[in-house]
Amino acid sequence: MELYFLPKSKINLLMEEILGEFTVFGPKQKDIQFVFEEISHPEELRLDYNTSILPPVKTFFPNNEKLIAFNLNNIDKTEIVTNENRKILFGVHPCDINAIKMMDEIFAKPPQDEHYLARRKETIIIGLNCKKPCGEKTLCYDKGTYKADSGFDLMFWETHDGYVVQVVSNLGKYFTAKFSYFFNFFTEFTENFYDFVDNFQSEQEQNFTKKLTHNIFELPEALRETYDSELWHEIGAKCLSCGSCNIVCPTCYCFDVHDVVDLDLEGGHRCRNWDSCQNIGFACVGSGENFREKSSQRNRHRVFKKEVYLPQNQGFSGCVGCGRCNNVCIAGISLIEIYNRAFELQKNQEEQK
Amino acid sequence: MNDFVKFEMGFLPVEAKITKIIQTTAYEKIFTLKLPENKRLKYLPCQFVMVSVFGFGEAPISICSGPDDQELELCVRRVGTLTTKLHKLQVGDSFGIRGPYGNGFPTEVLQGKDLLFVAGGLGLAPLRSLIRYVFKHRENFGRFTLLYGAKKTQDRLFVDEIELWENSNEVDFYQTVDVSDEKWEGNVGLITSLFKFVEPKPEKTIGVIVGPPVMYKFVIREMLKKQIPVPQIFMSLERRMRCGLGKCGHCQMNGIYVCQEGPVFNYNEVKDLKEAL
Amino acid sequence: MKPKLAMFSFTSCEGCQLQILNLEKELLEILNAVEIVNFREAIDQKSQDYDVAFVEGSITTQKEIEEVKDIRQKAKAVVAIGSCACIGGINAMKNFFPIDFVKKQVYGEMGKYFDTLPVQKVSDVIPVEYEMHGCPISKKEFLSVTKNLLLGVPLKQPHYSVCTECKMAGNVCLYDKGETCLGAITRGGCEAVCPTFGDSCHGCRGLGEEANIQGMVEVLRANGLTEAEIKNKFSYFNGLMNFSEVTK
Amino acid sequence: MKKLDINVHHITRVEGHGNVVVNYEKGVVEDFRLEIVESPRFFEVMLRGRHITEAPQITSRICGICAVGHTTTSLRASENALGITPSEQTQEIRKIILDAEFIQSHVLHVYFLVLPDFLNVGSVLPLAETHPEEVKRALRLKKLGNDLCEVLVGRHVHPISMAVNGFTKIPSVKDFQVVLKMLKDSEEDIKKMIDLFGTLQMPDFWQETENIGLTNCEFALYDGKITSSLGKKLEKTSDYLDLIHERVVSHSSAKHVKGEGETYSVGALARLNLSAEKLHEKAKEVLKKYKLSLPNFNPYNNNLAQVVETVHCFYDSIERIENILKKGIRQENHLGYKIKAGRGVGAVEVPRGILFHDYEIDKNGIIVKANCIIPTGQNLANIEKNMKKLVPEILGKSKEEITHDLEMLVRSYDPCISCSAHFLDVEFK
Ligand SMILES: Cc1cc2nc3c(=O)[nH]c(=O)nc-3n(C[C@H](O)[C@H](O)[C@H](O)COP(=O)(O)OP(=O)(O)OC[C@H]3O[C@@H](n4cnc5c(N)ncnc54)[C@H](O)[C@@H]3O)c2cc1C
Ligand code: SF4
Ligand code: SF4
Ligand code: SF4
Repeated sequence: MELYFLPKSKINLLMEEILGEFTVFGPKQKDIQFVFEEISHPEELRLDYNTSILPPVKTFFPNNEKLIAFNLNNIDKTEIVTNENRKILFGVHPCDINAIKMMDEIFAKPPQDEHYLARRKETIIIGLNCKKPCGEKTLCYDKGTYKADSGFDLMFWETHDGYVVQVVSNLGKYFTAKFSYFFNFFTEFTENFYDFVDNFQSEQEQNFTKKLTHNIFELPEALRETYDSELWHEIGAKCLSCGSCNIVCPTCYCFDVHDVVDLDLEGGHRCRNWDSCQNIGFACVGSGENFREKSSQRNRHRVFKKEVYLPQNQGFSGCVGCGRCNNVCIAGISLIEIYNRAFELQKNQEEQK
Repeated sequence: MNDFVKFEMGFLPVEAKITKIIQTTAYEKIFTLKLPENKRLKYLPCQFVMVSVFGFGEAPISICSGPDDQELELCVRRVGTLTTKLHKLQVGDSFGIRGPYGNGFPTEVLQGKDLLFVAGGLGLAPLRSLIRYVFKHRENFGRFTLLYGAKKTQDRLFVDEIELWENSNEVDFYQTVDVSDEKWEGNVGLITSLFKFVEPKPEKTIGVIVGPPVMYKFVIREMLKKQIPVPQIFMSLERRMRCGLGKCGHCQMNGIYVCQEGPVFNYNEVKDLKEAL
Repeated sequence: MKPKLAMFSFTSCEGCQLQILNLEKELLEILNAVEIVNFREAIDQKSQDYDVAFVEGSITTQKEIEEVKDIRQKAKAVVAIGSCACIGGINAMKNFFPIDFVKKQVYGEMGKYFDTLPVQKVSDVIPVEYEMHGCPISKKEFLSVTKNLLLGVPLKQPHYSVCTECKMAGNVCLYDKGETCLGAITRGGCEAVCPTFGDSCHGCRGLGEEANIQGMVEVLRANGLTEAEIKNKFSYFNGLMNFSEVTK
Repeated sequence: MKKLDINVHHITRVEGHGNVVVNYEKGVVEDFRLEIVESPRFFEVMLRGRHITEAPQITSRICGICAVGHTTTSLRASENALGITPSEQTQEIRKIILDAEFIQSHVLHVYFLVLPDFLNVGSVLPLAETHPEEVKRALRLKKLGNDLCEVLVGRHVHPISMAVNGFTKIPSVKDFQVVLKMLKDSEEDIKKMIDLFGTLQMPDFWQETENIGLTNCEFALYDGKITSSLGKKLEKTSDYLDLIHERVVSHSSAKHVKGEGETYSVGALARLNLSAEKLHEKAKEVLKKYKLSLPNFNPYNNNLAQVVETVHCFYDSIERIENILKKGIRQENHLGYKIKAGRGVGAVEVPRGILFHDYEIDKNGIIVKANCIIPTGQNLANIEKNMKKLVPEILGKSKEEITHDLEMLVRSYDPCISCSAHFLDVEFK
């Protein structure tokens, strides 16, 4: 593990160096919020961001991604379209790092998704640890995703005047070696790193709070018991089926596939776009049957997929607690409330027994 | 004998050339296909391929030929964008396929058993693959009963083969239509009405069900009434699919991706899945 | 032979036709693939022989009713374009007033000579093959519909909401800025241009399939809108919808 | 030939529906009418009960072709009613958008609607085959106008971000850089356009008339004093009815408009007649090149005036954008104003001439009364007057030629009939 110290005043210099060599995605301001998008000027980078509207992981899984190029008259001319370009994600929060780790597993699971993997390949991930939660509606403390122990190449730990830069992977070392002039010249870290981390973490413990009444490990079981409960009808009545919660989620990866034909009616692309399981037609089949026609069923599916099915099938939860879905829901539907309601229902049931 | 191959290269289809088309009903056509370099597709009964025509999209279609058959056949019902286009194609035209996908039927469980197959409507297409497998290896199985139900007489698929089955000693074949016409002399009523003709030996019988979503609940009930044990009932389910690769999420029923873990399920696996049946 | 396209315009601002003319980059290529036989905004020619009729505008006079019926007879496919044609759009605001009052307000005593009826959408008068929503229509949708018509791909409505597209565009939600918006229950397909340019969605593409209107009303109430404001919001483009009937 | 009835139903290549009916016997003119058979839309009524802040977007839907014009006029009327003076930055950006609409609208008109007449082809479609380069250039220039609107305010047909007291989204530095580059890349096309239209021979015709338009210290489009060529100049926009008189004429239900004289014209030529000296230098050069003497009363020359204005707007927008980039862009909040009762009038020059919106609102900002006077409506009486003079002059020509000449005359005004909601012919019994 290499360690450096980077004064805040030097961030722009570093960025300038990097931008000359790499495509960099990072947090920047948009209106009153932040987006995680390509950075074109050093000043755009806003490491003081709370959260981004769309999560960083979507750089590997962009909307309307071309999958294959085809020719209507000749199947032999079909080609897979993948997009490989070395890039840096700069300033990824731990929840989003955890989301990337999860998506890596999903897309690498055979049959692999070469489109995701190509974009993901050789991406340098520069993490940024959070000292405090980014908003009221996050579940990262309950979920333990407010920190990440892997899934990044470098980690930035904020201090009052700079960042402690921790380099953990070969890609990370490649990065600091590439900019060795910069790192060796400006930066050295002299304190004991483990003491520093201890201090950092005790500060975190003070700032983060639990939102759930029970331990997260009890959640799948509690939710399972809500399957037929009134809870979902209540939520279904509120939900507008707008799909926002899925689109902003760093761990939602459902998609739809459609063909776009060129105006010459010869060439074209098969593309995939993000889809939402809250859309009414999401589970509709050719015979017209809709397997989740009610909003209550679709809401239940979203939550169950994340908190029941994925833990059961993959061994990890499909939610990193980033809070984005809770923030965007104009109908005020919040996972925090749903989870606590589930715990409550479970408790009531147990008491009845 | 030609090479057996699979075409599992992500979203990339290969060319399948149409060598024969049979209009089996007003809505269904059977396509016989030739693969590049005369390769043969390696597949199990009840597996499916993703079929595509560029510009018209892609959809899962079951393979209706048997795994040992020389020819690859698909039976396609005209319902929407892609299938309507497929119906307009001629012999000599081609479209894209990739696959096979899905788990296919675990044929080993059938060995030495009595078989009770129940097909409703288009469900006969995927089941036909298994039927042909059974005929090919007929000596390995006990009694073979096949029940088939269609909405109307003219909706029945594979009528030529039905005639053979009707006259064959190798299979006890019963069929029914929901609505009859003047010429029809057979049974009239829902598929469940055929169960009065069968008396399976429950412990020795494997039940297989393929049909429209509404059918499963009722047929399973009949099978259970005949004492067929839960682990001996199998079925193939249909869901919306966009990738066939276990990613797009459309085919998910509760925690299961039908395209990867299905479409064939043991009743045991799905009886507690609330979204399954 | 190239398919023949005709463009017809009824009560409207003709902005949808203009959107088609605004496809400058693609226009010549479109002309390679189709023959345009009727397009008053652009050409002299008038033909009675066409395959596809694009119909813009609401139906507001007896004469228009007859004309649009005649178009239906002649065309193999009729595509209604724009909010006016598909859902009544802005024009439908007229229906909130008694027709005699409307005439008198604008033309005084002369008003009684005018042939004007309550606003109808095209599908109220004739069946249509497709409704291309929007005020104005999206150029992209026009292109994809035209390509699909040429290829013979059946036309399907977008099945997602404006919100979905708004989120895809990475926009700051207007509700976060203290404003309100109808994107959640409005049929998508416009790529959420309005929220992308900071304006709220007014619902010009009509309500989505099985829109949760009651839920939307609750959201607007919770955001401080009065009942009158809520009603006004819904009647901006969706005036033909019977608002009091669908809400409590 | 005793009696000739010319009845051209649905003049094509004007945006709207119009009928020309000409009856005359033995060479004596009996009846001339320009019938506009567009279905009326009743915007004045529809606006009632709506909030003043909605007016710009609703009235934009009066006409898709001059959507920016209606939006801008409506914004000015609304702001006047509320007593708001938007920031200089806001006004500058609006002027750029207006320039863009002039470019797109004039280019569409002169290339697609007028040019085919001069090259004797039926429409722009055959033109695409005979003059592909011209058509492509026209498309590029039209696209320029549209793209400017698209980048800055979302789209041209019903601009999105133009709001009372500012913008719902202020264009970024990058946006302005993008459009500046687009403009600069188009200079060659503008030059070719100037050359092409310089070669056209306009028909001979002359009839003096009153011109009405805005005048100001700059070439007034967005802002100025309502001025008549006969001398009257209004200090306050809200007094516009002192000059502009809507009246009902006996032979049709159409509301005609008169100024100081019986008829007047508005539009590109009228604007040049009123304030050509304020044009951008580059536009003045074109004026010189075209040897267009001013004041000019040949309505066909309106087409050339449109080219001159296109050049003006092109260079004007470049200068304004460069200025904005120099000054930097401020993120202004457009919502900081109070709603109060009042009346407000907006008068803005749109491609076809001066446009008026007039609103009265109650203390909640709800519109209680609205009136819009549209350029084509103002020109209508003048077009009829021109026809009355023209027909006897061309009686020697064939029926087809006469029809063609009349159509060309109407077309030279670039009538935008779809928004002229008031012009409808009704048979009075
Ligand atoms: C494992 C499996 C095997 C199959 N095998 C066969 C087979 O052997 N033969 C066969 O004919 N079919 C088979 N199918 C069914 C076939 O895949 C579907 O009928 C498929 O939809 C046809 O595609 P299409 O493009 O023609 O229809 P589509 O254009 O997709 O439309 C078909 C219908 O789906 C509905 N629909 C489509 N999109 C939406 C939406 N966004 N929202 C709401 N509703 C929508 C509509 O009701 C429409 O009428 C199988 C399906 C599965 C999953
Ligand atoms: S479900 Fe919600 S909180 Fe969880 S990861 Fe997705 S957006 Fe974040
Ligand atoms: S701004 Fe409107 S369309 Fe966009 S997410 Fe918010 S509510 Fe939905
Ligand atoms: S955002 Fe809403 S108002 Fe705007 S174009 Fe889309 S549907 Fe219409």
